[in-house]
Amino acid sequence: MINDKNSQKIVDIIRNYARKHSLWILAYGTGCGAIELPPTMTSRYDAERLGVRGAATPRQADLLLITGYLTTKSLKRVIRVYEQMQDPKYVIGFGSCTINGGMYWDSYNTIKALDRYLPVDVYINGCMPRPEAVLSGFAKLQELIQDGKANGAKEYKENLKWYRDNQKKVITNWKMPEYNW
Amino acid sequence: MREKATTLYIGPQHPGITGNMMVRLKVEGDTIVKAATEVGYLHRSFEKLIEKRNWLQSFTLLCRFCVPEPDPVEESYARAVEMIEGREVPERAKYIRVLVLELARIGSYLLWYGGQSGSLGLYTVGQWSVGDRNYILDLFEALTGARVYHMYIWPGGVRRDFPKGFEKKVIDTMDYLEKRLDDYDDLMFDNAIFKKRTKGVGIIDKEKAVEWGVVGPPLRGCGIRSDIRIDDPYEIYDKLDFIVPVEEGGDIWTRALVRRQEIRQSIRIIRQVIDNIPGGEYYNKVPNPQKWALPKGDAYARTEAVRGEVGMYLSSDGSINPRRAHFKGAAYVHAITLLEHLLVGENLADVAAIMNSLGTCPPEIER
Amino acid sequence: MSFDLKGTLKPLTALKQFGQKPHTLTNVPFIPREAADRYRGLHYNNLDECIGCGNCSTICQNQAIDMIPVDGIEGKNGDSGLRPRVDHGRCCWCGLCVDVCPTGSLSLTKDYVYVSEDANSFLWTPGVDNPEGDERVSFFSTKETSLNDLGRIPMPELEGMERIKSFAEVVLGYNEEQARAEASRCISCGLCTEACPEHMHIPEYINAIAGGNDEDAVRIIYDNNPLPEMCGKVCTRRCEDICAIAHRGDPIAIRWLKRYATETVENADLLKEIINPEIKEPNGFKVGIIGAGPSGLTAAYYLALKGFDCTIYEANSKAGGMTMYGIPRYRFPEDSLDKQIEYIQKIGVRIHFNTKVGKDISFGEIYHNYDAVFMGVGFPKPWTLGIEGEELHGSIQAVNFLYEINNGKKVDIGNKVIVIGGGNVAIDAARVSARLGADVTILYRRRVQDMPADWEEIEGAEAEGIHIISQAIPIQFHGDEKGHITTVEYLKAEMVPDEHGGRPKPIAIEGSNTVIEVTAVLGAIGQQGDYSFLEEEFDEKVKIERGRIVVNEKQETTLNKLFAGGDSANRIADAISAIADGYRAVKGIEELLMKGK
Amino acid sequence: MMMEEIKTTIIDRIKLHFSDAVEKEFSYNRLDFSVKKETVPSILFYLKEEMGFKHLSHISCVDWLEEGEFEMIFILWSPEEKIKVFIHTRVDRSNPVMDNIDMIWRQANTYEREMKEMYGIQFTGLEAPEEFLLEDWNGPPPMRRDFDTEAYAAKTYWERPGREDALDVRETVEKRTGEVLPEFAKKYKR
Amino acid sequence: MGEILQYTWGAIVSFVLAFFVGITYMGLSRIVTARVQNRIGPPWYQNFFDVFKLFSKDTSIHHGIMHHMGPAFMMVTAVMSLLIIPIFNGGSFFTNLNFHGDLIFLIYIMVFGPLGMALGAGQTGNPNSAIGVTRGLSQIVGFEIPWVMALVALMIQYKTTSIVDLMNIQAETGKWLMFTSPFAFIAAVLAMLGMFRYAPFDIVGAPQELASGPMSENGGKYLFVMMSSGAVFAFAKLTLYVDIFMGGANNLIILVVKTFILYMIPVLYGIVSPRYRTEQSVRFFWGWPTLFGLLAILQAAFL
Repeated sequence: MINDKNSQKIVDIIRNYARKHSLWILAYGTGCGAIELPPTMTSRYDAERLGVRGAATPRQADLLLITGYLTTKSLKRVIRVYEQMQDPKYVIGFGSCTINGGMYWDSYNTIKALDRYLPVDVYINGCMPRPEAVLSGFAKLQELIQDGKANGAKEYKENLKWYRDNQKKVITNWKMPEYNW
Repeated sequence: MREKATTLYIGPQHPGITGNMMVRLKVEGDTIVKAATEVGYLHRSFEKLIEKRNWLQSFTLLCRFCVPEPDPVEESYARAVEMIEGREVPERAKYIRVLVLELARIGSYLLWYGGQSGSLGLYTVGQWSVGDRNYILDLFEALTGARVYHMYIWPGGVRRDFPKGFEKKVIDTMDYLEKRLDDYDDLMFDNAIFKKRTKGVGIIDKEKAVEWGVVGPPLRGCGIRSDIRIDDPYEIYDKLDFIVPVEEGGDIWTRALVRRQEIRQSIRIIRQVIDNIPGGEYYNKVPNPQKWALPKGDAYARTEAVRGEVGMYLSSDGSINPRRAHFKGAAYVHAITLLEHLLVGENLADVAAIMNSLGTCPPEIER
Repeated sequence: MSFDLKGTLKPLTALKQFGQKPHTLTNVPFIPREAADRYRGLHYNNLDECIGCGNCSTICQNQAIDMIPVDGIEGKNGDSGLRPRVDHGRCCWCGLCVDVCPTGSLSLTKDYVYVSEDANSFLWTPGVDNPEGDERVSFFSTKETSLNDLGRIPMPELEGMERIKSFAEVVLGYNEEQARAEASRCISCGLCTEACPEHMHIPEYINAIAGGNDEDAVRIIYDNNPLPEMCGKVCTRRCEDICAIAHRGDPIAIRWLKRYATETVENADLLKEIINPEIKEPNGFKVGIIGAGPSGLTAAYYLALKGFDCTIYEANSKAGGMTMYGIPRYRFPEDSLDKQIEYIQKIGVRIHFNTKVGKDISFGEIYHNYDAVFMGVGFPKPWTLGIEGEELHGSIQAVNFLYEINNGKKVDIGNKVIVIGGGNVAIDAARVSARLGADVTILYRRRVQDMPADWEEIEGAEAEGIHIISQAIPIQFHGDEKGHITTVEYLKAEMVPDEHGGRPKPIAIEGSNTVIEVTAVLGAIGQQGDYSFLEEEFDEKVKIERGRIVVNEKQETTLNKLFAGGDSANRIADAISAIADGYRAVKGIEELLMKGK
Repeated sequence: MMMEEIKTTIIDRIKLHFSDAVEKEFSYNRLDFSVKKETVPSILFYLKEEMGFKHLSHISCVDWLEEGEFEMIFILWSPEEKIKVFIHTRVDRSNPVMDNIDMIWRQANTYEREMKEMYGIQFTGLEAPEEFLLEDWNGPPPMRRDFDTEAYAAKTYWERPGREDALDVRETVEKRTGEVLPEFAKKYKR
Repeated sequence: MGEILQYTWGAIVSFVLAFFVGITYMGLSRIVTARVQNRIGPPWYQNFFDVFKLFSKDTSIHHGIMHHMGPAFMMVTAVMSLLIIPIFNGGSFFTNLNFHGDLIFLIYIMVFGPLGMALGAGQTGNPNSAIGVTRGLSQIVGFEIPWVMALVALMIQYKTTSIVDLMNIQAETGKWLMFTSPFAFIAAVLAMLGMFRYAPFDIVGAPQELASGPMSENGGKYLFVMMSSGAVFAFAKLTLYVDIFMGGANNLIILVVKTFILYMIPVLYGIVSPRYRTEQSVRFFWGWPTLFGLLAILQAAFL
């Protein structure tokens, strides 16, 4: 007998397996981290081995890379981009800046903790993380996806109000369409 | 019949640009009628932060100014500090600095190979050159302890001496690169389509070039021999034997040709440095960083980077913090007034290629 | 319609790469790739070497480093007990923290991969959370690469052979530029304040000097030390022993900087103007102080500031105690303390010179006349060697010798002098003898490095041509028929490790007897107290143990309202701890007398 | 021509045309002039058109808060003579108005936009979009020295907690030894 | 009745075959590209992951009915092309729906997909899509000329408009048309470079200026449909080329070998080429390929 629960489980496993092996990234290359992405994607490190490849538009992407600090101006665009992405979607935060401000902890124009504004699935340590670390980050994310633990997008949907409040606190002029799923 | 103009946004995040920057384009069909650069996505106010940090702490922020090639910024800062303070730099340190700067130049050009060819859809060169750039980065890792943010050239000299066997590693890498450069040439510079795409595109007027503030390879691509390494020599460049390549034409193609020759000149310089490097001290130690104050004064140091002039204006009020550190990168001029001017009348498909050939580096503009 | 054949075909040669070995590193990310030997990866801290100075935390422009207490590490002298914790959400791996670490305990390792879904897990303490990082250390600082200023600004001094011609002060003092430069070496960790018995505000006054605010420096110094000129010249400077910079280089010249600060003030009036102390209204209590040594003067000064009426009884004609009479003039010129004594008198302290308690005035009188009595009488009596021939003419006690010389009297020592002992008194005696024209040799039981004297003093002595014979135990003095000493006989000794873990002991080697000819011998193996002035009624009540008056933490003796300090009450027996005693006694006295108010 | 001669010539010519120019010589190829702010456009124009200083290297601004002035620095480079000239001028901080020079060098426009935004200096006749690097900024011009970026960041952006247990080394030792630091000495703590 | 069942089965099997072969080819092309680029590249089955992932993605954004229809049109085009192209020589199972005059029908139907795409993209309101579509259509205009000329040459030469006839001719004479009509073959292959949209003819979705062009607004399931139809369409086109120029195939292995070799032409050329601008690519197609097309027609008409 196949019951719904079990079949759902099996479907999830298969789906997660495919998702894990096919991560299309949309890199928001905020200066620093963007510099280690070309090496990651090219011959020496070749992220394509892991099924990671670039996507040109948010609609097609699964994985948003925030490669460093975000200015408030960028944050506004990033939120927009993130909300344009289709579920399931993941966010990786690169380097110190996304964790607690990094070098720009006292800058008037950059946010400090990314997870106040967007749900982050994996953080990679470094300033900037070198390609090996970036690949480890991808591997970690794949692990989480397989285990069904990379649920940032769900969290975002559930706590949208909290996120929105935080976002509006730093983005003074909020002129964006609301989340429209 | 005039077609209706569409507004198109290139950026802020776009596969065609390194870093975040937006160009607002008005296009009619595929032809651009108006271009406006919008920056500010990467503004983290380094200069404000430096005012809060002391002279040594500031040094760590510098490499973040322009990520693809951070060393000229460190160099400019170090030299500006030395000018204000009158601090001597040991001879060996000067050689090491030149080595680092030239390695950085090569690394940055390899990245540019990827960018320039990638912006025209030829991804294979990028895969090779960016992959080979890792060998340069390996050298940096061995010398400075980091791949990208070296934080190596600092006031008074350099941070550490050569590790064991480093000279040989450098020479080996240079040998390898010279072989590889021929491969790039076959694929890129001999490529009929590449020529078609680049010749006659994004032409800078030779007469106006200096006034417009064009510097570096774009200026040399206009047929003007101008290089800070020669004109306003620093470190030991006046003792080295190298050629500043110049090409007439002012389009993407000539700019690419200049860069292609420069990378070989850099290899030549590196070989000379390795052959002639003297022994001795590598660092003229600064006092306790907590209390290191500079005398009152100001200085402007410029360094030739791959994008052109990289300058640092430093003003000291005699305290332990810089009064003002104002960084000038070539992209500040290239990517705003010059780009807006050049793009008009060009084909939409060439935007990324033009930006790349000008050495656009948004973090450098916004700081 | 042209056709570029070469341009079409040449690129196709790129396809030959198809057959080549890919450049891809296939192990990554499954097996981490080894980083370069100098890689700046995650932090590691050697917790045993770390002294918790917090210099890493100060240099960090990202404020990524916090100093936190760590289990199992207790603070002690020279170690704050705190250890750096790094916020890896701030760190930029510049490695400045490594380069400024004075001990070299902090380093960066080859590890660089740390990936987590938990943003809070990036806050951890190097060395505690990654004890295995030890083997992966890659970026570290050495003496050569250290960013600390390891070399001290040399103190201008008289030339070695120039010195012995006179009693002129050897140390010339820093000029302004030198002082600023020397003060700039300080990393302001403040660990030294713990080593200082008086807990002076060392980093603050050094910072004031570095910043060019000498007056503030003086004010900070006077906050708890009224005799900085004394300390600035002859302090034993325990602070410099544990100076963070001393782990790799020369300690900050804390003593010389203090000296510099006090020398900037020309006279007592200016001193008063600069310090501008807040003197409380007289509160009616009278305090008697015996001995105008460091402890007595300190107690008097701070008591006077608090409104007490203080009177000092001093046996000699000048204040300063042992520093004035036991330390030779080339180290401590006669007028050194004038300014300070004058200043102390200016704020209302009365000093009765040439008034020896027990002779000119009885202890009982003082004790009964005053509401509280502080006693800083010092150790005036020398220990004797207890060997044969010590009574011979020409065998002199170094303390007495120095006292006589400092009083301007002549002592006949001939031209061949032996000094026995390794402390500061011994060296002083030797150097004074050298100035009197003698050929001087020091005999010391242990090795040179075991000498308790300041290394600077030892070096100074050697520069002045004084010989040191170490591991030599004198056993007998021989004299001629006139009862004048002629030779000293000693045994060579070997150092035997102490089984209890103490310092090695010298054991005489049988039969290694050596004899040297001498014209005088100066014994300098220590002093003891002289409490003969205490009348019988007090003698019993004041508890004395092993030659020292027993006091509690407020310097209170077993006799009511009697306080004691200085050499006669503490084991360290130097000027600064005497000052500390005096300072503590002030609190004790204030507490005792002001209890009801 | 030797560098010294070139410098002398430049100084002579400039002093002839601009009486308010005060020169200051530096070693090698640097030469400074201080002028009144009204003279700036004309001296720049003269240098560019008459003396071959074709290349505008840099424009910078320094806030001398204590003196109540902004200092503006124009750095020019002569490709022929290989010499750089610094033009210094002072602008009143309370009424910062400068002449626009973007008709001399087009790229000066960018510098002026930035200075307008970062220091609040008004350039008469500057045509440029309102915003340059900042978006929706409603604080004071951020590069002015009286703007405290750290306080602003602490107020505006959330910081990850968990670091409140940090101790100060000096205070820890102070506490352990019982040392009492007088109030006036506290400003000398590191 | 049996015939219909057979057709149905044939259609389903050929679709599945086309899907698998097409997707595998895409994966293989990625490996080949990677190897030339000194990389290892993804596994050959990588594109199956991609397709499946796209299928399992949520698709919550749409821009109206035409936006839905765009990918559908593409799929319809691909399937229809596939169904009228005989896959193997002789066999009736895979002959599917081919009929006399199918070559002419193919010329039409193959343009249908991009047109549908254009309509769909037009509705998204994304300027990138709009410009991409314009470029795509211009480019089609470019390569259709030599392509049609090549086919016309064949039709004239062999006096038939049926693929099966052409295959039969080759089977009978034992000579492949690529040798008997070399100009037509060259023209057709050059046109194929444009059809496959590999470099130098990938201006349509040039990420440097247009994100992914017409597909910019399509993610998730839309993209799944587009990718699948692309794979099927690619297989169909390759089979067509094999059928009319390379003597068709008698079994799967020969088919795979022949199509793969043919497929490698645009892939390999793409690896070493930057992209042409729109007008440059049109000019390219109207240059040498058209000349070859003309030569083919002349050859057919006068030889």
